[in-house]
Amino acid sequence: MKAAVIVFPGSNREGDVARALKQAGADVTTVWHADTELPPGTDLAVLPGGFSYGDYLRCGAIAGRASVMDAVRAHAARGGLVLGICNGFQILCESGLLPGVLMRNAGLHFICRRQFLRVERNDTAFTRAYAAGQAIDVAIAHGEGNYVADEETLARLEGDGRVAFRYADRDGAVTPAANPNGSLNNIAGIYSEKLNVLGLMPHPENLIDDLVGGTDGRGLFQSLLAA
Amino acid sequence: MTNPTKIRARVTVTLKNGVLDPQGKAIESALTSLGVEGVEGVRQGKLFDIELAPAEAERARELLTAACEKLLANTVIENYRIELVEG
Amino acid sequence: MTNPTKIRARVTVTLKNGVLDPQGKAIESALTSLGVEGVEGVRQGKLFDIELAPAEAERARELLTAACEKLLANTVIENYRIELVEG
Amino acid sequence: MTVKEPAITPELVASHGLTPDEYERFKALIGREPTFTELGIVSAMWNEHCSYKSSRIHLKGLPTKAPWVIQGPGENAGVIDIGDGLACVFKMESHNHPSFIEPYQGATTGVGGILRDVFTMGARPVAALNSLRFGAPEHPRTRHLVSGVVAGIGGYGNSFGVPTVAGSVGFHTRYDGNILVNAMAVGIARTDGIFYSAATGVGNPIVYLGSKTGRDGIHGATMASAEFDENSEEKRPTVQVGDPFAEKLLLEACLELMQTGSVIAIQDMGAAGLTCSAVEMGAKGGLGVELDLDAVPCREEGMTAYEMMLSESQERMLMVLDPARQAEAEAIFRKWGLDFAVVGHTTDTLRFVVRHQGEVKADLPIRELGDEAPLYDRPWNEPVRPAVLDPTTVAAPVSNTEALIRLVGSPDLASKRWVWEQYDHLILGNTVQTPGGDAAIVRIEDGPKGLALTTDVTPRYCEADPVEGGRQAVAETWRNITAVGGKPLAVTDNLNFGNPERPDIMGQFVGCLRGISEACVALDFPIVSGNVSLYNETQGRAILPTPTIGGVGLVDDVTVHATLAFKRAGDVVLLVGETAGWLGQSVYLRDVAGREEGAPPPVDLAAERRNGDFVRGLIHGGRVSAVHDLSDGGLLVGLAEMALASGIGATLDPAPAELPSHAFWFGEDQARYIVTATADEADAIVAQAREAGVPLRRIGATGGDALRLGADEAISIEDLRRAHESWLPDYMAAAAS
Ligand SMILES: Nc1ncnc2c1ncn2[C@@H]1O[C@H](COP(=O)(O)OP(=O)(O)O)[C@@H](O)[C@H]1O
Ligand SMILES: [Mg+2]
Repeated sequence: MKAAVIVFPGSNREGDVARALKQAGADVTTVWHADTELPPGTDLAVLPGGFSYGDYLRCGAIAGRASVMDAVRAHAARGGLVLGICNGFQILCESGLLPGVLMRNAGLHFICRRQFLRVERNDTAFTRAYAAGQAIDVAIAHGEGNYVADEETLARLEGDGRVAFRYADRDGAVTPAANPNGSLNNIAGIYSEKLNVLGLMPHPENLIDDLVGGTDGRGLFQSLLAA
Repeated sequence: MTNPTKIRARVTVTLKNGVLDPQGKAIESALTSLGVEGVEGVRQGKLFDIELAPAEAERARELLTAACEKLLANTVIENYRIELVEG
Repeated sequence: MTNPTKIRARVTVTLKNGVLDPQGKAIESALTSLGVEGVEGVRQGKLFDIELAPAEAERARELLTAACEKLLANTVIENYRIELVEG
Repeated sequence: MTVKEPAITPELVASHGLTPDEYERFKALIGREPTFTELGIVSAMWNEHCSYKSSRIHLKGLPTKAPWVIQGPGENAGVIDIGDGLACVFKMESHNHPSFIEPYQGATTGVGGILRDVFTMGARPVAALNSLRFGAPEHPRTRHLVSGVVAGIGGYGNSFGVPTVAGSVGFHTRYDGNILVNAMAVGIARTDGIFYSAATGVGNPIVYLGSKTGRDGIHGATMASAEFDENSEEKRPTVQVGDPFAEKLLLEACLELMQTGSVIAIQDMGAAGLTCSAVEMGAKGGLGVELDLDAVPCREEGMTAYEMMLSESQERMLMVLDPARQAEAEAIFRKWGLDFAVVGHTTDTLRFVVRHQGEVKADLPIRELGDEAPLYDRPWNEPVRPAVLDPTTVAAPVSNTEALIRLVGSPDLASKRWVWEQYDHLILGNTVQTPGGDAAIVRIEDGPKGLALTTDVTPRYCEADPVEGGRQAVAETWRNITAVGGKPLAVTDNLNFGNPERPDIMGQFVGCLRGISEACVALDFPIVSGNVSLYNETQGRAILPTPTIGGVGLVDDVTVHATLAFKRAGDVVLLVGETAGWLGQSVYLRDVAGREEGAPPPVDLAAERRNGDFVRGLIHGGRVSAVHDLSDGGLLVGLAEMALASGIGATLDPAPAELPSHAFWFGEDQARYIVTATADEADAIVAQAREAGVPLRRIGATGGDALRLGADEAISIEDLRRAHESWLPDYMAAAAS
């Protein structure tokens, strides 16, 4: 698996995700935002977490229009895999690769804490190492992760099974109390129509090590490697 | 149907002169690299569209000034302006 | 001394009707708990004060429209308005 | 367009914070009347913040050396050797006054400044810490200040991409008008890749890097050393705005540039910006510096030489570059979208010459600006040591369980989760111990080594007895590192005090320093960097003396460390250290009995070392399941924290008959730890402690969902949790008025 991690000015979790990908066995290269092409043979394009362009204007807005995003769009259109984590999810929404927007957390504060997610389905390239309905313990660290979409979009996402992860409690129950940021339907991550693009707010890449919190995040990267 | 005496106001909050605006700076260079020509400066501000219960204009202004001073503007680095819009 | 033909514009970006505004809601309840009476709704928006190199008004409008469409507004959820201010 | 410069009058001199004597001294030094720009330069160089004129003679005696110290105080940050060719670079700095005026921006620029100090030396920042003191919770500005400062620290660190892993937060009415915001940054460099600020070579280009210069914070450094008065809010326009995005780019660009071998010297522009950085680079290298301000990238039009020399715009650096590599260096900065301008060169004249628009705006002897700065041996009073409070004279107003619930829900001891959840403490994926423990542990890249990090100080002890308080601050730092299994290596300090021109305040300063020195010597814990913040005083009322200590320890193998959570039911609870029931200056006395009096607990440094080494040995041997050091609130608060962290309770033996039970449970005797172990292991540990002369006793066993004190008092973990976790969020959510 060849993974290209795209670095924008202000990205800051590119090292974290590269480490998780390498741990799972991927061959990782980094790509600068001003580049216009992905390295030949790229299977997976990764938009890492961070504060691209300072998150000024709107989170992910400026990065969503960087020249490298044309290459990412083309890669996705060919059916290539794209993973956007946190700021990467915001960039995917801003660039039109995923629907909806990520607004300010309902509590208005940045939140960094451990968070359980329910894995909605395990028949995608990103989740086959998990069980459907499994609760996984990962981390969140964001100020603007409140997923909002219009009713029609939301109905389509739900109807097509495009919700990837929901905020849940440790038993996998999706409750208002388990929703850290006000996201509609507790949505923590969604897929594109063809299920080859995933955007999610939480950070599975920070839970890949028993010494540093746990290993529930590994499944996502192992799934990709098996893809 | 809107209540004719309900008050609508727009509060604009802008950075004082000389205060660094990192957002504006980033937006300016993004616009340039997106090919929008001739942009020589961008300063970003906030606006708040506020609905108030019916009140005299003067009282409404008082309330809005309090809102700005207490919360909406950081008067250390920002100026604010209140405009009452027709109800 | 400002250049008389330099263009100054103000772009306002507001949320479309019906789009949830968590920040506006939070501000609304904060104002109420700060004792500002009668606040019945707050929607937050952005504004950009932009300086452009000298150009015809029409050309300036074109450039600013491009700026809004390409970057300043997320037209899925936001409306924008361009006002040219006297140079 | 030239701006007419004001004539130099006694009023103008005074408004620059120079006394008439200081001004005369300066005139004598240069042999003429200064220009306006020169007056600005000297006011920046000679103010308290840059010159340390009141503190320098006392700082000289601090212990700063050890075989593992690579660089002590005097550079942008301290550097210690941590083996494997790696060095740890760290420092703490205050941004107290700016944060009081504009809490969000004051805190962000504080964090930005300290991160810059660390990466200027060639280190990549791996952790940030902070120590915060606010006024009484009921003071009308406190909530606003807490909210802004916490958001600002998070806003900067989160975006910059460094985990904020530990800190402390306290409240006291003596900080009502002067809050404390102390920020610490920790980085890792290769020992052969450390960069210093001394310029070398004549004729080398001096390069300006980073963001543009605006009129930010002009006179900021002067403000930082000025006592507040009622008009201080009018000083607002000097507020600087932080741009963490620019700083992240500056970090990446600097580290990339340093790799190329083209950097001869580098210095960040902090307080008094271009002035301090240029003078220091020249003076340290024994060279002159000539600046051409026409080349300085400016954000605003018409900036004067005076303004450029004093601007405190953030995210800027000054560098002496190998002229042969200039193009290569510039390309790196352009790639990161940053300004890069040659603004001067080094000379062999030992003069500091500033040109602007064809005029010489300043021409000063460079060494004397620093070396001949005023130095004061200010008069000081020996603090009066309060009498020791006999614990048997303190009546218990409420039951011990009631006292416990009050204490765990009191402003100082309540959980600070609301604070650290706003900080990204997980980024970089190396945070082995998150906030909430005794010290944070950050793994060094892929391990096995890690750093143990903490900040500590107990201001009420320092107020009651500065020497003892100074010792205690260092001892607690050392103990916190020890409690997670780290070997304490070195400290940074941030000495926050009131007006040094008052002999009582100077007495606090001198006393605290004496205590700090003694403890650092006894514990082999040298001071490698630090900062002094004086004049924290409003209308004659000073803050509590607050010498914050930031400690760094080494964990050889992060798989071998300890946490404070009880691990399982049925473990034996052991108390290490002597318990005399010391209630003087305890939080029990203050927050339960409503009295602030007595001598603080004495710190026996030999006992600290012996008990700490013993506990660390147990951790390294894998023999204990949980470890926690005891400090504020004493034994019972410590046990409650262990129960809260785990959800497992404990049944405790009754307090020994020779002490009032509340003195036993809440006394704040030093050099103590709680450890837990299996029953078999506990027997062995008891025997071993006896042999080693370490006081140690069994006090109970873990289990259940409550803390039980003897047969008749119990309190559920649920009740404790509610009190502990709710105070701060409830306080912050309550309506301000
Ligand atoms: N401002 C802060 N930032 C990050 N962590 C904090 C902050 N304040 C407190 N903490 C964390 O909360 C825990 C308890 O703090 P404190 O009561 O000061 O500990 P101790 O008394 O052991 O020094 C520590 O892990 C500390 O790092
Ligand atoms: Mg502790």
